[in-house]
Amino acid sequence: MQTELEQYSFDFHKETAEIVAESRDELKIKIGEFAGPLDLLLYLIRQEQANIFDIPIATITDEYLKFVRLMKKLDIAVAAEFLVMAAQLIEIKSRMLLPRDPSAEDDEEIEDPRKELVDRLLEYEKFKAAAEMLYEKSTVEQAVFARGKIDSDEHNAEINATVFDLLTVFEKVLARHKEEVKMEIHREEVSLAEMIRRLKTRLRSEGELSVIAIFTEMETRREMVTAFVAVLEIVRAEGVKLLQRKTFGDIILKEVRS
Amino acid sequence: MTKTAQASEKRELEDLSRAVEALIFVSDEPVTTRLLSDVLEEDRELIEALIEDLVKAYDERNAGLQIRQVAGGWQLSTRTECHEYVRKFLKTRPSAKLSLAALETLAVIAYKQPVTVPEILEIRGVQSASAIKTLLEKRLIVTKGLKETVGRPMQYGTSKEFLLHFGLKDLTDLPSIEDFQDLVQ
Amino acid sequence: MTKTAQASEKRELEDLSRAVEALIFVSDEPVTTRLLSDVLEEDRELIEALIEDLVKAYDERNAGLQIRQVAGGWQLSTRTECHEYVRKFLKTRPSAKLSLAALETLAVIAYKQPVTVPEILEIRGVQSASAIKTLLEKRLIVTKGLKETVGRPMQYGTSKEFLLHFGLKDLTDLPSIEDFQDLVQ
Repeated sequence: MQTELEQYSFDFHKETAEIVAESRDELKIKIGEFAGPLDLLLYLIRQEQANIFDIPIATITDEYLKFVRLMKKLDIAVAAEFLVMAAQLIEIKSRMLLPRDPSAEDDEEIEDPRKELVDRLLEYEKFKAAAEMLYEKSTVEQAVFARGKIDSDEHNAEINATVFDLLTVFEKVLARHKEEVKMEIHREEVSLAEMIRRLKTRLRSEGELSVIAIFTEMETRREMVTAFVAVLEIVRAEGVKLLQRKTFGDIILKEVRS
Repeated sequence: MTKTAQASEKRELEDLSRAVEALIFVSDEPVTTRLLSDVLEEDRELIEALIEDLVKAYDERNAGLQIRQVAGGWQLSTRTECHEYVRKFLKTRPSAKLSLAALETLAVIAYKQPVTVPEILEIRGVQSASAIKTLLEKRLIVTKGLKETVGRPMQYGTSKEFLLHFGLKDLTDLPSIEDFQDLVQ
Repeated sequence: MTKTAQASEKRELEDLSRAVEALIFVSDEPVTTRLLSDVLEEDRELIEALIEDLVKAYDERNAGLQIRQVAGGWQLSTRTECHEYVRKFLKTRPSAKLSLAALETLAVIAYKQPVTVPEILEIRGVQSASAIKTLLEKRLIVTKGLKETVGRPMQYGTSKEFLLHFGLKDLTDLPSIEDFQDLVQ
């Protein structure tokens, strides 16, 4: 399912969608925002000044399809629901064209193929009006302000969290956890050569290094092992000595200048 | 009742009214009559009468403030008439408006709660996922448990924040959805 | 000056006085006359006179609130006479908001229960001792016996209070990622 058309700011009183100009090679429209296929349909019906209980289905279907094509042309993401509605309209249109079944009894009510759509439109329109009511209320409400902070506020805020917060926070913790695991793996990738290079650079600038301090700096066992091997390697190959100044004391890595 | 007794009773009522005003002010969210009557140890009816008088007094003296009923409680707030100055002072702009899709979704949730995502889709005729996410993030809606039906879908309803945001006393303060029927036909 | 002009000037002064009251009310800290005169674009003398009148009006109607000069500015606060009620009222409010640390710890406990302190540390990556203490104090979590493993650490889970607070019927009612699947994508 594609993402719906969403998150444009919308002013009920100012914005409408309208076809601005239509010529053979160009179709200009000013699109407000349609909250869905039902919204678009209502707009087209109103545009045609048609009666909702007697929708001129052929005209409306053509208009609807024109609009959907236009949205595609303009590279506006057309949600799948718009296409589903298009198919439904075409179906209703074709059912309207079918000749009446002659075997049907005269007094038998034949269901208008448009009835279900009309019911949905009427139901939808109520909520659309309710949305407008909410819009107006929030506009008024935005002109009302609560008091500024006072001293006692700091000490008596209620637990202000919902299950959604709980879940979002949990997700974040898990994501962070994953991140940490990744970083650990990254650190483990410090190679022996790299470790030797690092130790040598530090030895050169600091003169001597505490072996215990080096090992404590290591974050993982793997790093510690690498560091240990690196120390042995440096002592073996370079002019570096291991010193222990007292029994069980710290072992010092010291450069021997020749 | 003697004159002195009357005078002392009047005095007590004044003290009580002051306390009510002070508590409505210190509370960081709308305060219920019940909580006020608990703290002040007085009948709820008396507290209500005192609040009504306070509301009237603020209105009559044409104050910059008002006491009003919102989200199930009483709150002291600025009057709408001063909003331009207040906004200039706080350097705030009107907060971002909800998108049309979000508003519609919210309307469906407000009137049909508790309601599931498929039920919202049924009415709106379009997916409402990102609208619902926005509304959850803005705390205008909350989850209302899982529905005991196939797939156990999550149910949604409006929050206290919703009442505050739209300045509603409670959910019954919403106009009836059937009233909109007359408007649209 | 004609009578109409006088009336209109009076009207303007009233509007200005309302704005002053509203601004003192919304400000987080005492607000100076200078700032008020800047925002309202009026002489400081006029603003000062309006404030004096407001202060007097609050005093005269024996309100629960007062406008007072503090730290070089003007502030709306409760009157000292009401302090006992105010203190009592503030005590009825639950103390201290859940910190992010506490909320995180609660989330881990809720979704991973029964869970031990080392396990929480493993997931959160930080010590959670004080958060756990807070949660126990608020009765949002309870101990769930010792884990049969090295060191026999204590296990924690959520309480009945937790269900109540988050409006859940039972733990199966706790949303899972899948419940929000459509939303998070």
